[in-house]
Amino acid sequence: MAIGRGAIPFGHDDASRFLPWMLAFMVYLAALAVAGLFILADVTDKFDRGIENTLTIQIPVSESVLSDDRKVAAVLARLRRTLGIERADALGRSEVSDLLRPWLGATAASDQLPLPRVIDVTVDRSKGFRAQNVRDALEPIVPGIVIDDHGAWLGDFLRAVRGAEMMAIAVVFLICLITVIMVIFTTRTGLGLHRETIEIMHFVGARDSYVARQFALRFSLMGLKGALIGIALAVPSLLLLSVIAKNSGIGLIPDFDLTTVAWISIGATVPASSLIAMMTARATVIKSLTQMV
Amino acid sequence: MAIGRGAIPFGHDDASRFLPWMLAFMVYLAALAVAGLFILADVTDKFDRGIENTLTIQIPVSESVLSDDRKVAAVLARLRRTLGIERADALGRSEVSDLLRPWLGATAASDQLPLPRVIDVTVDRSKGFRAQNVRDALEPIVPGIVIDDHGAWLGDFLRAVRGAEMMAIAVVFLICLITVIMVIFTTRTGLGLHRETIEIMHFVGARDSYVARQFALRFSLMGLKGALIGIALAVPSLLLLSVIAKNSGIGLIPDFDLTTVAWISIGATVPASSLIAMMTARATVIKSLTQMV
Amino acid sequence: MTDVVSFENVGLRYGLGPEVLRDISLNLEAGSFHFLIGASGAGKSSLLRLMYLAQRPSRGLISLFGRDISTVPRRELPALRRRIGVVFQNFRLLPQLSAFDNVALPLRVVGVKQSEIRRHVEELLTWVGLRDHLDAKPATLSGGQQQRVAIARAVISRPKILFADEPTGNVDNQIAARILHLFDELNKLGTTIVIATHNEALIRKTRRPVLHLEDGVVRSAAGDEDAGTPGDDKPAARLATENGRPA
Amino acid sequence: MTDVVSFENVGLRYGLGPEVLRDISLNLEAGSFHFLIGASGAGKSSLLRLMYLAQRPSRGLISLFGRDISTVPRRELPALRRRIGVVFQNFRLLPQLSAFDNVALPLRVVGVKQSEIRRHVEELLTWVGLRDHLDAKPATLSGGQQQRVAIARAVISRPKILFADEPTGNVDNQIAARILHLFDELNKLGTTIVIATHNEALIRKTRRPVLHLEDGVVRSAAGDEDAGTPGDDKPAARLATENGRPA
Ligand SMILES: Nc1ncnc2c1ncn2[C@@H]1O[C@H](COP(=O)(O)OP(=O)(O)OP(=O)(O)O)[C@@H](O)[C@H]1O
Ligand SMILES: Nc1ncnc2c1ncn2[C@@H]1O[C@H](COP(=O)(O)OP(=O)(O)OP(=O)(O)O)[C@@H](O)[C@H]1O
Ligand SMILES: [Mg+2]
Ligand SMILES: [Mg+2]
Repeated sequence: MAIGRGAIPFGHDDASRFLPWMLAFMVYLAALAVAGLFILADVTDKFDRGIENTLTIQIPVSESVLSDDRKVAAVLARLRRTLGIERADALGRSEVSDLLRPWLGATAASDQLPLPRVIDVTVDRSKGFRAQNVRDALEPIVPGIVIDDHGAWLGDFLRAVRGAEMMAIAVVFLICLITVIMVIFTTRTGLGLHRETIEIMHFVGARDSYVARQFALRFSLMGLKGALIGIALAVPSLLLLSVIAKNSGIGLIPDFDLTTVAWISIGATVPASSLIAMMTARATVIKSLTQMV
Repeated sequence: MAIGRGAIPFGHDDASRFLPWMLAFMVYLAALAVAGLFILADVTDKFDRGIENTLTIQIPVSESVLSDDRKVAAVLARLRRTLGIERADALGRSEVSDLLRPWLGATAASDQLPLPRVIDVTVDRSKGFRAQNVRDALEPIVPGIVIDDHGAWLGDFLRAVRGAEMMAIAVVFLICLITVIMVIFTTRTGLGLHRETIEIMHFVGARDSYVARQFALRFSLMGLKGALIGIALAVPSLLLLSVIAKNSGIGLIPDFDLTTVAWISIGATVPASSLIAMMTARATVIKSLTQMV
Repeated sequence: MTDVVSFENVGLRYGLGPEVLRDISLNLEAGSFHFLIGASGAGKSSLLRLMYLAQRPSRGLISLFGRDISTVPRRELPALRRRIGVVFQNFRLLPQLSAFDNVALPLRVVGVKQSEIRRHVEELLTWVGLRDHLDAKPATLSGGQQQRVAIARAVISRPKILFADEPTGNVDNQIAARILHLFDELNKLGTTIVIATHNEALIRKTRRPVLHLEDGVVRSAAGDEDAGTPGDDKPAARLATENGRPA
Repeated sequence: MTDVVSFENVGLRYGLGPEVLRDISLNLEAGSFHFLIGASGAGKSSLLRLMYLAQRPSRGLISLFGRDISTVPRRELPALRRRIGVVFQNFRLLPQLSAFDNVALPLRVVGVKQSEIRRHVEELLTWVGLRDHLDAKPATLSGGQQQRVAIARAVISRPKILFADEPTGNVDNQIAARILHLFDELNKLGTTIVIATHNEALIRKTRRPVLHLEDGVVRSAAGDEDAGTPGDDKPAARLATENGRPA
């Protein structure tokens, strides 16, 4: 049966003029949330296996080189027995003098200068590593030992970023939920407004599926329209944000440029929302129709 | 005239059952955005006048102490002529050795050890300070000079936070705008749905103000209802977030506890939204009525 | 002798369509009682709509109570409308209100006391045979019951003019007679009445003057040539020909 | 001889109200033509609503085309309804559709070809005098014009049964006669017809059997004692008394 001229135009009630805009807003939010998700994932990726899981231990210079060697061996042995330590290696003298060169200039390379020993440690914080435990364990072995936990502040930072990621995911889910609720409300408003039309359709012998098809078509079109408006607003917003981010040189968000996958995901909000609109409308209509004459 | 029994009940159309929930959602978002704004402001406050505006310059150790002194004087003189430098002071030998103690142990205090000179600089980034300019200016004077810009990454971080603050403000404005649009749409839908009622009211001699009052009352009640639902959902969400933030120990957001002012601002979304709803509805109705019979 | 309704060369077209009414000139005296007849689609409802201010004419002059309605500012319309009662052809009851509340509406908007409203509305609805349906919503009333509610709403505020569009299309002859009696009573109290109808029995029975609408103009009463019921000194409509001269 | 409509001890009450219809037993033979009369509020529309499946009875058995309607599954209702035409008392035209599209609706839902729809609908609307109003929306039609569109919609698909509720309340006698002629033609083609009306002139003129609804039961034809028009072999309704025995 033809859907164009032959179909029953349900007319343009205000409720349905309203829905595309609400859907546009939802898609806009969803697109931004998805973009945010990808950017945040990028940030965590970058830092995750980086400094967050490293620790530097310095053993202060003492009178004899031999004593220092013993201390290093003892600390290494202790570290390797500690929970959450993945790797612990003493740096060679040249590496340490490289680290100190900016401080000591050329003299750092001189054999005369006593250099502190430095141990580079990789930890796995998920296995219950606590910097304080290491400190407590090593202090008795080498008094005055310095433990520099790079991860401490970075960990906080990354936890905040991950929290934000969770929020973004929650927002996307919330948006889907709200969209479904909105479509249900609007469909039922539509059914209410068009109750008379539907009853007459029934009286002249139209099947439920015929009526439901009209609604589903209408709502998927509305969903599509809303989604296109939303995405049409979201893309420039994202590009603008990206330009702003680059010009202000925010180093923490270095790859504001979204990947192809990200753009595809953002674009996927369009078919997603019209699909959600269509299926919700269809289900709502079929359910409601069976309660009518 | 009595508003209760004597008033004209416009009935509960679906469009108006829908609005309070949309308003609830808006108020929820607004409350979260306002809370975010206060938290972010707190973060910037904390870091703003801190490390962000400091710079450390080290002059590598050379052969003679005198040459070092000369270099320091030259660098200080140059710095004081540089745009955006507020203060530049050379640290004393004891301060430098304090800084180096963790690296060099007891030997740092020894007069034998040549120590690099360190200059502590306070900058004002708003006056166009660029770390690279300083580097370019000092490199000819002291080759191999090390400039450690603490603000570099923190500045990025704070810029990101400030960006987020701007976003939150934009979100609040956007929400107000969307609320107004939603109320206009719903009012017009309502006027459309109740067109017949309004026409009859006119035929029996009702004044425009009488009709408008009914609508305004109805919409301010809907606004209030929606706002109360929204705030009732927002407050537990915020408390939950605060608990999560505390337990995960995110150091960057130390004062998640919102201040009284913040809570009052959040609470203000309630009267604000019902006021917006009422005034928008009234204006829309008055405007539409004069175009009717 | 005052004219409460006066038309001078009034024409009406909807949008870009043909003129539905062309060159209507007539005067209805205070206290007169007319039937308005004409074929379906002749323009009876349109003419009444002009009279009760639901429609502006395309041309010509309409006066109500001696006032040119094109000069009445919007804020004075409510006061004017309170003196006019209308029975719409399709009733136009408010679906969300009970029969009682529908009839009470004209009293409510002018601020009549609740107790007085109750007494008047109940009395009138009882009179039209709806005592048992005071709280019924229009959708639960039969066609004839709805029509009677519509009539009650039109007359409850004792209007100076009453326009009724096909007020007996859904009731039997017995109730039709009762409704006509109600209109007669109102008319005796001074209300000017115009009834558009297809019910020829009704017209024959009452022998009231008839306005015949045909081809967009009002012709001298058809089937009742002696408009104004001779020997009866009831005020009558002075009809005008197309070029405005009294016939 | 088959009964297309058959009621056995049917009762109807709305909600918790009194029984509007009580103990209705009747059989309408295929090809019969009845008027249904009764005071306003007697239950004529309610009885018709039961017949065209807009309402389920509170008790009793209703059969259409020999099928007990309480056993018809929902998915078979459309097929059943396509054999029934209804003229509603309040027309119930779809306001967003033109006169043409309103009348075309019953043909559209069964998938009739567009060209055929156009031919049939235009012909029928011309016949009822609405040739110039094919594209008019119901709101821009006069009361009588709307009523004619409603009638056209009910008959366009040549239904096996036609129920018309007060189909001439808004038209003049001339058009009423034309409509009745249309119904007669349909009846000759085998359509069973039931018309609820207050129009006594119509009933007198056609001398068709009359079902009189009073106090919730159908009584033997009033004012036309000889139900079934003697000497005419038109099928008639066999009425049953309250306790179910044929009168
Ligand atoms: N709102 C409108 N827009 C366009 N045309 C209209 C409108 N209202 C009425 N008409 C047209 O004006 C003409 C007169 O209509 P009107 O309702 O006045 O007739 P009427 O005499 O009351 O008929 P009836 O006896 O059937 O009620 C009709 O042809 C109708 O189609
Ligand atoms: N949906 C409903 N709910 C409750 N009561 C109803 C409903 N429909 C009708 N009634 C009541 O049932 C009774 C019969 O109504 P019905 O419409 O069948 O009368 P009718 O004979 O068609 O009258 P009319 O000639 O005035 O159209 C009336 O008293 C009416 O108030
Ligand atoms: Mg009319
Ligand atoms: Mg009825």
